[in-house]
Amino acid sequence: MDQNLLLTYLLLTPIIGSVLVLFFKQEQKQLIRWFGLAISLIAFVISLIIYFGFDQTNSQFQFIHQVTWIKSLNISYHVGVDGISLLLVLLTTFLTPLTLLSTWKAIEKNVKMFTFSMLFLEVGMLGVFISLDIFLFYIFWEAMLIPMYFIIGIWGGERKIYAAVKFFIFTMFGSLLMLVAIIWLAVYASSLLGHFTTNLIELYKVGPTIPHEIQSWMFGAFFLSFAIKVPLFPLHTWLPDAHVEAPTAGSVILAGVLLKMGTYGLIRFCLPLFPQSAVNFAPVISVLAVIGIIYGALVSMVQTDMKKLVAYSSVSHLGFVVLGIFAMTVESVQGAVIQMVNHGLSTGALFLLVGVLYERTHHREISFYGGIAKLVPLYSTVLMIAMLSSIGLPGLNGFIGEFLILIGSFKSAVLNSWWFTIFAASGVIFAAVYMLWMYQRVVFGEVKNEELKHELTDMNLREMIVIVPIFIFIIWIGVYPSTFLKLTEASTQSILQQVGSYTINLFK
Amino acid sequence: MNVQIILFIVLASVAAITSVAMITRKNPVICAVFLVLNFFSLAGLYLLLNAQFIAVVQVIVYAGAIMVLFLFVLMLLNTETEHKLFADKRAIKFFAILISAFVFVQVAYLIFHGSPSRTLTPDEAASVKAGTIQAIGEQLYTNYIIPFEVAGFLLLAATIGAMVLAKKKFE
Amino acid sequence: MSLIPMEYYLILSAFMFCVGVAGVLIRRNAIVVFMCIELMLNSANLTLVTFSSYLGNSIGQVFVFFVMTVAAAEAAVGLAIIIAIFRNKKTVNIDEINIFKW
Amino acid sequence: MINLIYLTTLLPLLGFLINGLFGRKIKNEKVIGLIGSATIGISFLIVLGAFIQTLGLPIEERSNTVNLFPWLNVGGLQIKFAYLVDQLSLTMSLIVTGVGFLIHVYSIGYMRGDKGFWRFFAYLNLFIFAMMNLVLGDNFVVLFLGWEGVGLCSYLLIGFWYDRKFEKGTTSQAAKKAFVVNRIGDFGFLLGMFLIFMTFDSLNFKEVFARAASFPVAESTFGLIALFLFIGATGKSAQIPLFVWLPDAMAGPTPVSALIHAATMVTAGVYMVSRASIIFASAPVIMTVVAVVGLLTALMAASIGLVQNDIKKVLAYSTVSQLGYMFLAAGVGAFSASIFHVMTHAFFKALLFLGAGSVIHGMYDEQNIQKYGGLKKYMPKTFLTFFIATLAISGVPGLSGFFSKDEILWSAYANGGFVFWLIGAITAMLTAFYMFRLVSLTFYGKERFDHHNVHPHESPALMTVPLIILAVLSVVGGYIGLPKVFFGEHGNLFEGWLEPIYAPAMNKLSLYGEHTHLEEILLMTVSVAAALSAIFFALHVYRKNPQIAENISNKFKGFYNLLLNKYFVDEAYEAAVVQPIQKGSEKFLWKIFDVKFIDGIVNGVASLVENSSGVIRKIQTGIAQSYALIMMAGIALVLLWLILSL
Repeated sequence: MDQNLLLTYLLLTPIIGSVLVLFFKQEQKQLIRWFGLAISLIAFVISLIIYFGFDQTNSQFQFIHQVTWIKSLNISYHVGVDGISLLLVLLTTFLTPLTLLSTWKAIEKNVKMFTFSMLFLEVGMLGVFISLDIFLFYIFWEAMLIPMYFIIGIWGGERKIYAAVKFFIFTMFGSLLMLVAIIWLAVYASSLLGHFTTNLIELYKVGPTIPHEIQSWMFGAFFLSFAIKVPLFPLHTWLPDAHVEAPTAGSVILAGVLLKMGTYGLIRFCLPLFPQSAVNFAPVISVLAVIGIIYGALVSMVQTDMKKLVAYSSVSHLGFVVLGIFAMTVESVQGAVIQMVNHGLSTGALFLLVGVLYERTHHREISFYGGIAKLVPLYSTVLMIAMLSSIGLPGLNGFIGEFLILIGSFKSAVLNSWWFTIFAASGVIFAAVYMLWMYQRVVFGEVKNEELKHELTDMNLREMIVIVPIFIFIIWIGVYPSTFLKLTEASTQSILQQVGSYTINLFK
Repeated sequence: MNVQIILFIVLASVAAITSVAMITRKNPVICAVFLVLNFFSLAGLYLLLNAQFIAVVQVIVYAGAIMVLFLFVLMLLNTETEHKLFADKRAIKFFAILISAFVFVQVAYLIFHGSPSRTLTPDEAASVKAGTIQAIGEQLYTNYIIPFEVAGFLLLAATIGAMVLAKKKFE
Repeated sequence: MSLIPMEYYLILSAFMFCVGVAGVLIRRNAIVVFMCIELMLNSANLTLVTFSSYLGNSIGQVFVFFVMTVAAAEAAVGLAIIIAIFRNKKTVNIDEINIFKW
Repeated sequence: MINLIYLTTLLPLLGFLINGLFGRKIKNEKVIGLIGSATIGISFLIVLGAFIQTLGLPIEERSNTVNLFPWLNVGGLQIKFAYLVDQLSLTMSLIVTGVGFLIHVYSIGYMRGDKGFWRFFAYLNLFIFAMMNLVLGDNFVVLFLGWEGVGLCSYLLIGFWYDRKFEKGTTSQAAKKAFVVNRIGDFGFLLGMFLIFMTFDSLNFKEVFARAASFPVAESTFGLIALFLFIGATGKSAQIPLFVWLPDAMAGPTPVSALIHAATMVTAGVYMVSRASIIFASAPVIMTVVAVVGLLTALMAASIGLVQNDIKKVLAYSTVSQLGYMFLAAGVGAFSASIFHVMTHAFFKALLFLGAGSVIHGMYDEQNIQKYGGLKKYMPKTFLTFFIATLAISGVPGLSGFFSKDEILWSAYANGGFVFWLIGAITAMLTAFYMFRLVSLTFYGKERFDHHNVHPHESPALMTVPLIILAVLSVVGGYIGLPKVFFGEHGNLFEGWLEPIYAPAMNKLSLYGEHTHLEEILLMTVSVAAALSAIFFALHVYRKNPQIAENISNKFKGFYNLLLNKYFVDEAYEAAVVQPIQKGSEKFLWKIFDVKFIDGIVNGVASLVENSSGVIRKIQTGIAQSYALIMMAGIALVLLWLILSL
């Protein structure tokens, strides 16, 4: 088997799977579910093969596969991974089967379409992470909007249409600006290189030579698109709505992977393509990130809806990631990458667990619950672990990411001020407040609602199968993060070198 | 006056008149009949142009099959006749006719301006040869074999589609 | 054939096309509108045949053949749609079929 | 044995996993209790072995590092998961595992029949795991792992009876409060770590402290680091201003209060300060801050302790007060004295709590001392041990508390000044008073409980044996640190043992001005006399003439209420911090800023587009013909353009 074709196989698996799903009968729900699960597991296995074949010491893109697509414009199907994208590919292929499994009972309406959408979504997400052609990237970036729109719009809650449209328009708005910037960039490249190109590796050499003023605009266009996706304060308001209305699986994928596409974009495009502007704007962006951290935590604290609480906590967590990226030290960027995975795992787990409750009682308000520790001890324990991971308890994954980001930003030469870290670290306090408060009101105390006694049952085997793999990684990252840090180290270094070589020297 | 010219004048005026008649008659069945007439005159024009095969196909497929289908549907639905062509939305309809006329004038101007006959020297023999069923068949089964097959599939899909759409209800 | 300048054929074709357009624009009966479209297709066919004949090249006529195929398919499906609409709306008056509006 | 030190954390972790995962299935309390206690017992033996082995080594080789695995390797940050086995960590480990083991054994009896028995032991084992990481960690990050870990266990154990009411709220509220307040401290600790990393480019203890002694670093930097670290310590060790969580932490089961909130976890802050002694010693201003904060905490907590009626609350405030002593010691540069007090305090305070637990156990969960009285004859063993511990904490000569407290008071005088000593001595007097008030009200006097429903009884041997062992330790524990004034340099074995740890710090501080032995003996006599008089006064008032106490409290009604309500600190925090943040977040940030402002802009843009398109949409009739007409007009225009451009 040709190694370089592996990524294409990875991409093809869910494509073929999603087409095949259409041939099932609508009534064969169980069969469709198993089929979707099997396809996503195959994708996971392929990504594992890629992981084991990956050379961790090499900072270049690997498993490159390039086929000319639109010859006249030099656009090609060009895929490849480095450590950062591979980690996120693994996260995607890891979470997709779990979310599919989690919807076994929750989705009864139009299972066929749902499975199709999920697999299609996986294609989009994988494509975003492995594209090395900026045009191809854009196509996947947009393509993944469609299934997500349907997942929220069809299987969502009461205000699903509002949420879906809001999600769509917010994201679309940013990405249109990005499209303009992409075209401009390709045209500029043609004036410089003599041929039109959208090849990312070539553009890495082009981007930094753009005149300063124009580069700021290009950076702004890319950044806005990614910042909306992240979402960075104050562009975050689509997130709570989308999360609350989306079905559990949608929330998990949304939080777990989709938001990472924004931060991934920042690392892959904003930093190396426009290093000068990135350094210039870093303090401003970091201020927004820090505001996001505190703001997200404070607003999260007073939510009455569990899903909304977790959604706002995402704003806070992603603020850490953005801060880490724009602090531009090895520690902080590595921390940011790890934190992306962490957030995917722990927030994913929290959404899954809120989903478990919702499936049984159809209530998400915190005030409805109380004292469920007595009724569902296993669930309470599991929720506790997910919560602890989210608030960054040492020994679990969240700590590693936050610690690296904070320590990196503290000594960052780009930010050059302690205040970022000091304010960001206060988010650690608030995280404990909102999570523990929620936990206390939901889990502890006397059983508040008689209904709960009839409706609530403890985690079943299927739900444990979904949650346990996530926990394994939560602990793994917390105890032995080297496995993951090593994977991204070379790539992080090379991106920062790219930035550093065009601006101040960040590596003294 | 050559026979060809006479034939052309006759057929062309029939085609023009029937087309105008078709869009102005109130009763759809009459419209359909005029359209058939139009198709026949077109077939004659094709013959004048040495396109024998196409002329025959025009008669069989268009005037025969397709128009019968139209008439059949007209009978089936038995829709009422439009009482007055300009009963409502008169401004819009006049505007529509005006636009169409304007476009015609423009196209006519362009045709005369370009006057392709000045650059093209017609070759009678080649023209006759091109119109034969043999020449067309040769093209269809060699260079255009894939579009030809696809067209076959298209017809199949259309057949099934029409059946599904026209059926009363999905079972 | 050579006695007649090809412009005449083209003018006839343009005339028929514009009549067809006018018909599409002013008629209300969906079936008649549909027939007008057929008229427009035929005018296009006439152009193709004219050029094919004057160039002494059969490809134009091959295209006409394809156009006819498509026209046939289109007629079948289109009429079926009209029947379906008629069944639902009890009319083929396109003034009353304004589902393009959201 | 030193190389096996990792077992001391691994075993409790194993115990936690076994009890935590299978405890529900095992059901048998004996098995669960055995697993829980044995893991700690074996750990203790290993620590003891390591201790003996270390004693055999020459002084320069007594500090050993045990590397386990690389933890965080990113860029310049190289953090190993490693344990540092030296004099200080061994001392702390011995206390943690030793006292921990006794409390585990005690808990088997105390928690008997509780439906969360397995959970309790799982949490306790987890706690020991975290605490051992805290004291053994060879760098700040491992220390922080344990630091947060013990906080978590504290949270879990305070809220152990999650469905019970506690005071005005629930136990889980108390648990949350403890965790959050601790987190505020952790925030400081984190920043301290970052600053250390930035200044010294390492987080490893040995490297950092070596560089702190040699690097030319500004005093202000040291001050900032020390201040941040101290904020962390105030959180964990319940000092002003973050002490508020500890009294509420009494919502947990009594063995928890003994283990976590008296003997071990709360002393983590003291341990950390004393571990980073060189950094504190380099920042004299912060040293004074530490001493003053410790002193004020000691005095304030002792004064609150005077009027509390909940047996555990009295002990809790007493703990806060004693912790203040430890910080006073650290602040005046007597680091070894502070650790000495950590040790003796661990013995007698654990004993007091366990004794209190025994009383509560025998009184059917009644905690109000006003409803006790005359329990001496019902629980002789508990009384005896409790009484010994009370003597020890009151600083009666000959018992452990005397030696450590005396050393602290002398250091306060010698390095701080007379005022430090005076306040310290007053606090000691207050301590003696409220402790004997507690003893009198509980064990002497009239029996004030309801005889029909309450039948006081002695606890089983499983509970009393640990009490007796601790009582013995409370008596003899002090003799490893005899005052130098009487026994010379070699008398204080404890200080000699820890001396190498603090040598760099001592080099920086120029301590011990000229003081005569006479001064020391004089001061000692005064403070002992004060304590003894307080004891007799307390016994006199509460054993024989309770009305005197009533008269006094009536006379100073305002002050009495102030003390009874703990200076209204909780209420002040609630009004000044908690409410504004909560209300501000809800009313302003969420409901106005997020929903009205940001979403308002978003929705405003949307409705602007919608309204303007509402005008434009009139063109869109939905009728295909009109679209076709427009299209045609477009074609006409295109053609026109074409013709005109010919």
